[in-house]
Amino acid sequence: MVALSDYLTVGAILFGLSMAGIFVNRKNVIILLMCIELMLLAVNINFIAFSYYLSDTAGQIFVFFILTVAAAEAAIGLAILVVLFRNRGTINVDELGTLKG
Amino acid sequence: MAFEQIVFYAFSAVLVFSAGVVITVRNPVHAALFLVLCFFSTAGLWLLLRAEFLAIALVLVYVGAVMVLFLFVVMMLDINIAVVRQGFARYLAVGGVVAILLIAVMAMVVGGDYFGLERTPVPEPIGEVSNTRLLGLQLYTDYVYPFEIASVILLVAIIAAIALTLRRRPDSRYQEPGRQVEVRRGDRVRLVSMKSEERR
Amino acid sequence: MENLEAITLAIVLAPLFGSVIAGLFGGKIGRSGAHSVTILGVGIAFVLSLTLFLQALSGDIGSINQSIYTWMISDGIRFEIGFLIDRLSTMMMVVVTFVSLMVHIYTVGYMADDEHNWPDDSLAGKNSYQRFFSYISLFTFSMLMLVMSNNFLQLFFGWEAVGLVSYLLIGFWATRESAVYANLKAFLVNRVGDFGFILGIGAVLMYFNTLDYQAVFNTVEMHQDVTVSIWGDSEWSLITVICILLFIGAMGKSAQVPLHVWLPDSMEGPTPISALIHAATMVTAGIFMVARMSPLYELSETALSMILIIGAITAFFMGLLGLVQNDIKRVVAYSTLSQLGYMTVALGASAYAAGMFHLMTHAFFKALLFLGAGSVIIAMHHDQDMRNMGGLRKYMPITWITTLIGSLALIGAPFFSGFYSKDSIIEAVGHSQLPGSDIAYIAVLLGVFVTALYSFRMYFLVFHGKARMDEHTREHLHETPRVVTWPLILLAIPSVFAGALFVDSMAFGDFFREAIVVAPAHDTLGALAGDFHGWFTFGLHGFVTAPFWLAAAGVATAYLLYMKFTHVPTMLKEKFGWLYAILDRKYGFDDFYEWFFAGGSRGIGNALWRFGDVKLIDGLMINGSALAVGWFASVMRYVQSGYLYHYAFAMILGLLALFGLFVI
Amino acid sequence: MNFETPDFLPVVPELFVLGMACLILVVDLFLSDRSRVVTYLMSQATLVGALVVTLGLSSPIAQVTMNGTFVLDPMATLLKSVVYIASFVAFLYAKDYLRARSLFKGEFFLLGLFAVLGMMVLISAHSMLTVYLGLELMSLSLYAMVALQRNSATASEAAMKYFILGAMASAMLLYGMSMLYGATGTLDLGELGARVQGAGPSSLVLVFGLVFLIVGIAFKLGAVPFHMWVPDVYHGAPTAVTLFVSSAPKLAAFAMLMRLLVDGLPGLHGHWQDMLILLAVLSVALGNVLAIAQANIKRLLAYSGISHVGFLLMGVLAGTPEGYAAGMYYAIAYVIMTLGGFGMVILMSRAGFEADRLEDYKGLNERSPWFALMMLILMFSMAGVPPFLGFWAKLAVLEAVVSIDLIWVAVVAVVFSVIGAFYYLRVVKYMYFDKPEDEHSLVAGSDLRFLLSANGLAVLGLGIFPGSLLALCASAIG
Repeated sequence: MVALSDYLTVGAILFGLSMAGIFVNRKNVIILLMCIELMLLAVNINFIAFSYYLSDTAGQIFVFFILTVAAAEAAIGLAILVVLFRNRGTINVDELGTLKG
Repeated sequence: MAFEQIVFYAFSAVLVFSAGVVITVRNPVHAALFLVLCFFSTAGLWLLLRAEFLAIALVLVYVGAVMVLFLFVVMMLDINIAVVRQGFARYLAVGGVVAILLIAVMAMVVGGDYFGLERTPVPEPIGEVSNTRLLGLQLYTDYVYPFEIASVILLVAIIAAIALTLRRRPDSRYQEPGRQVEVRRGDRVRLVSMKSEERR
Repeated sequence: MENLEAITLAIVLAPLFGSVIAGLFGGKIGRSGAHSVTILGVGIAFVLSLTLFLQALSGDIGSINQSIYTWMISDGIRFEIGFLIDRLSTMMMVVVTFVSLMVHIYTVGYMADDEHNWPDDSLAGKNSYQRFFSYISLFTFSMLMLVMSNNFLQLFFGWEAVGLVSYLLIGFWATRESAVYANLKAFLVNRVGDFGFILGIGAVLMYFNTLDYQAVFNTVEMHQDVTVSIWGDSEWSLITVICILLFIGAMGKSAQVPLHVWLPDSMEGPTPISALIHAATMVTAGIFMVARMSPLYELSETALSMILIIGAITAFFMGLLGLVQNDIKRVVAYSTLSQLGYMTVALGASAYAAGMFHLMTHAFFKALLFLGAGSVIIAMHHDQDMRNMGGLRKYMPITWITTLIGSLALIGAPFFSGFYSKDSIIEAVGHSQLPGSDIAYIAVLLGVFVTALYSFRMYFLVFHGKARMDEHTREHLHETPRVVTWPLILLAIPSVFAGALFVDSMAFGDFFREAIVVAPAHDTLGALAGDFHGWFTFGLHGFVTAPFWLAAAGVATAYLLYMKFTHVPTMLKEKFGWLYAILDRKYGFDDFYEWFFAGGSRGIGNALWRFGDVKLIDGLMINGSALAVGWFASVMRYVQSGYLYHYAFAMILGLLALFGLFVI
Repeated sequence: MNFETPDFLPVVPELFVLGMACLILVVDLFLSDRSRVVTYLMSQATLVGALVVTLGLSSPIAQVTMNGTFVLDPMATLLKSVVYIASFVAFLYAKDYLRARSLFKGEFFLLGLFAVLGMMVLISAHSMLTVYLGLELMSLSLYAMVALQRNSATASEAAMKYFILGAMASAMLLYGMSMLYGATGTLDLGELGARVQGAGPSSLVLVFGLVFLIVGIAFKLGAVPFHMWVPDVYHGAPTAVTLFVSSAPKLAAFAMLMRLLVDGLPGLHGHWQDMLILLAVLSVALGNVLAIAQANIKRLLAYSGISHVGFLLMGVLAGTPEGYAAGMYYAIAYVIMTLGGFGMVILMSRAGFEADRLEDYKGLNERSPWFALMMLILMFSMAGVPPFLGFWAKLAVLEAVVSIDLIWVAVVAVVFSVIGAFYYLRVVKYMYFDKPEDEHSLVAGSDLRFLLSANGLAVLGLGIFPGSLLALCASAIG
């Protein structure tokens, strides 16, 4: 039998990895967007696991909304990315440092 | 080991591996493809958790639409792949330590002590109610307010994406059907009468 | 009355409105706009105050106490803006707005040529006329807030606001060094008084837990036996401490010895404000405050004795100083000091009603005398030295007559207003049983002689005898314009009649019954009321009392010294040189303050500045901490590197820190 | 399946704003650039109408509807009303600024209205689901608004940073929500509060979830150490957008704090109090210190905003009704002051000149004494000098902190606000004691001048008469 804690641990590993990914990745903003998708995926795993083990559909409903919002978020994120690329000619995280101090 | 456990560990291993690849790989196209793999294996896990509708939706919406959008943008922007990643090892070390710390803390809390099988046993199957039907009924009744808000969020995403990226290039060529229809013969062909050349 | 709240608000806000318009938009609306709007504002306040007063008189409204706005609530204590409308406050409102209205009108004439008082192209001289009107309207607003208040906080606001306007107006001609010196002095001396005053309010807040008058008065009995230790083991009655502290505030504002030194110097300001602020209204705020606090003061004989003695000293000794002054305004100023002393004595003798009555009559005749003096000053082209005047009655009949009326009222000639109020004070002091009342009685009796002497010295020197001014001035001597003379006439009327009209109800009746509390043991006026049989008999009886004969002797002496034997004063001055020196130096108060307080604090300040400020605070604390902060800031700025991954890392570290501190 | 039709009446303001936004979206399509002002006017009319509707629906008792996902209580009414007013003012300030930079497009107002709708949802949320959706609706609109100046490299950089960090914060918030859901099995905030009270052994999981929740909230408020986006976004975005981002959303973030912690987790007060103390002290300290080193007024105001958030948190962490009222009072006061502060930057700017350096304010007194006075009032108020609004706000939160015997927090706050007074006074010094570098006269229109004067005088007036607003906040908390 697979325990709830197993699913939650997978979620935690995924969440931790993607957070580290945001910090480690210094070249490509688009990978940061992917890391955010991964974080949301980890949260979704949590919700669905809880939903199943609590026999309560609210968690699945929440995941439905998170998926929707994540899609919208991805669209806006990519739009901002395109604008950024048009202005800068690059999407390197390294070169995104004019505002500071 | 029960079949279910084998499936769980297989999907989990693939998921964690491909997630690791996503955050470390150099080429964004590869990263996107591994992300697709992440989504697939997650969908597998969700099936184990009897969330069929969401598992299918994840594949359809994410793999089918969102990841295609990602790939599309990656290709469109023509991003140079970094030749060398200076100091990447150092960041990776720091990042690894941070990740391990985080995961350790989180695993400690969500681990067996609180959410083991003794405390939260696997629930009995609730009979032959379709997961999709259940979600659908709730979404359109109890959750109608959040549902509407979600639709507004999508509308905002459309508006924002258009407002940010739509631009009319003065040098691009595009058709205007109205003018095409309106055109008259005289606009296209001019008949000129010339004197024929003298034969030499 | 349903719309009472609206009326009280209108009374307060109309002058404020005028002041704001004249002050902020003075350049746009011009001179006539400024004086029209302020006169209109004060006029509205006067008419409404008068209706309230008449209603209070007829008993239509009793005592109305309402809070209009809760300013803030802190620790359960409500700080409010509210009005207490009873006979005491309506009377003060009428006096304040009436005198203020007269002064506003008078100012139109007095300040007409104000541009000559400023150096050319002085920035402050621009629109000074409008600014002056703005100030006096602001003063009216502040004074009304003070007298109409129903709580200590608003009282303090009004108290400080009138002080501020007084400061601004004494130094109105800011380009004159003496004016700047005088307003600084007024400000500093008043700070001393205000320090006591705010300590008193603080004590009330601490022990009563409220600032509302009514709430304090209702519970005062409970605090009668509370004692506080101030130094070491000496125990003081709480009520006495509060009363004395509040009275210290009154001493500053009402210029009682030894905090009187600012008032004579305040004559550097334009004459209209000398009449309004430094004679009729603001300086009487202390008297009003003590009368308002009568439920407190009645419980402390110690405080009453102190008030009695200080008042007596002021009444007599300040009057003496009036004898040696040559500046016409300073004579009137010392006379004001002396009369304030009389009012204070009345308070000390628990004859609050008589004190308030004298306050009212004094407001009229003293404003009249000041404005008369101002009229003379206008005619003399701003020469204020009496030695250069004389015989003016031929040139300025209206000023002459009205000033004579004012002087008669001041010395207490029977049937004039001052007679009724001053005689009731003297009688009340005579009946008082408090320690020190015997000395006080002698002092106020002798004061009557002194008052008559200096008043008629001034009167004779200015209006009679031969004209001593130069030819040029004499040729231009003529009566002042009507905006100046009309207020004189209007003020002369109450100076004559106000006493006879109100002596029955105010001094001996129960006019202030809701507002003023007198313990039966102290009820000196009540004891006198039995012998009182109407104003006419009282007036007739006045001819056979000691004060009348003392006053008559004073007038006769003045006539002899300054009309008949004009060489005698010079002779006396030489013979009693030491006495003259003492009086001329004003008993040395100014010199002492100058040397001890001003010099001393400058010395201490210098020492502290050299060591404390420069080395310790500037060097170590300010510059040191600034350096540390600056260094820290630059380090932290480095963290804000602009790079996303650093920001994300900071967030993750924050998350880990929260885990470390709160989860594990 | 028995399903009752929910009571739609309390949701009418939301429906009204949504309907009007959709109408404007359609109308805007048919407008030429010259008649774009119609969009603007309709947006303002929407806000006014929403205010009227909200006030009309106000009632002293809390109404929960939409299957427990929506609540209308006095706090919601007050906060929504202030959000409308703040957005109205922000749009008014923005109009001329946008026009001068050819940004006067329908999208700005549309996204603004959708952000307002998100704030309304958030303010009225009674379920973790609606908290999340409201937050995302607001945030997504704001991300897009920041990037709206498409040809500006700084604006797109700011938007990118805002987006990445914001999405990360939302993900953490969600993780926390998933933990709370797992531990209690409910999304409803009222139910959550009840179940948390009874939860014994699994409280570690609750605290674990709480930490993630706090991170999400702290990010939206901009509290240290989750503040890094604030200065960069305020600096990089067009001033008109900065003005909007810095004002009304703070009220929504405050509402989120109240809904999640006070409505949802009163049982964990002891835990979240400790966390908020840490955040509040760090925010007040770092915000004030870092502001000193700034040469750009937008960054300066950003850091000052961070320190204000620290004060706001102090009111809430007290955990008493007075403390909540003080926090709300502080939030409203901050919004009024920040509107004025950035409004001043807009007033000073003109096409091609942003007026965002501190040097640009040198000698303002010579150029325009009135607006120098207004700026002086705003600066003094932010520094907490009596008798201005900011002083009373600071006093109220400090009282709340002292009342629960956290004297040291109050002392730290006072010490750092004294340090902070330095940079506000530096602006005043520039305005009054230095020679102007820029001799252009101000080009702002009369409506802008009037609005800024009203804004400055409101700070003064509410400072002289602080009672009513404070009483309003106290009655909204109930």
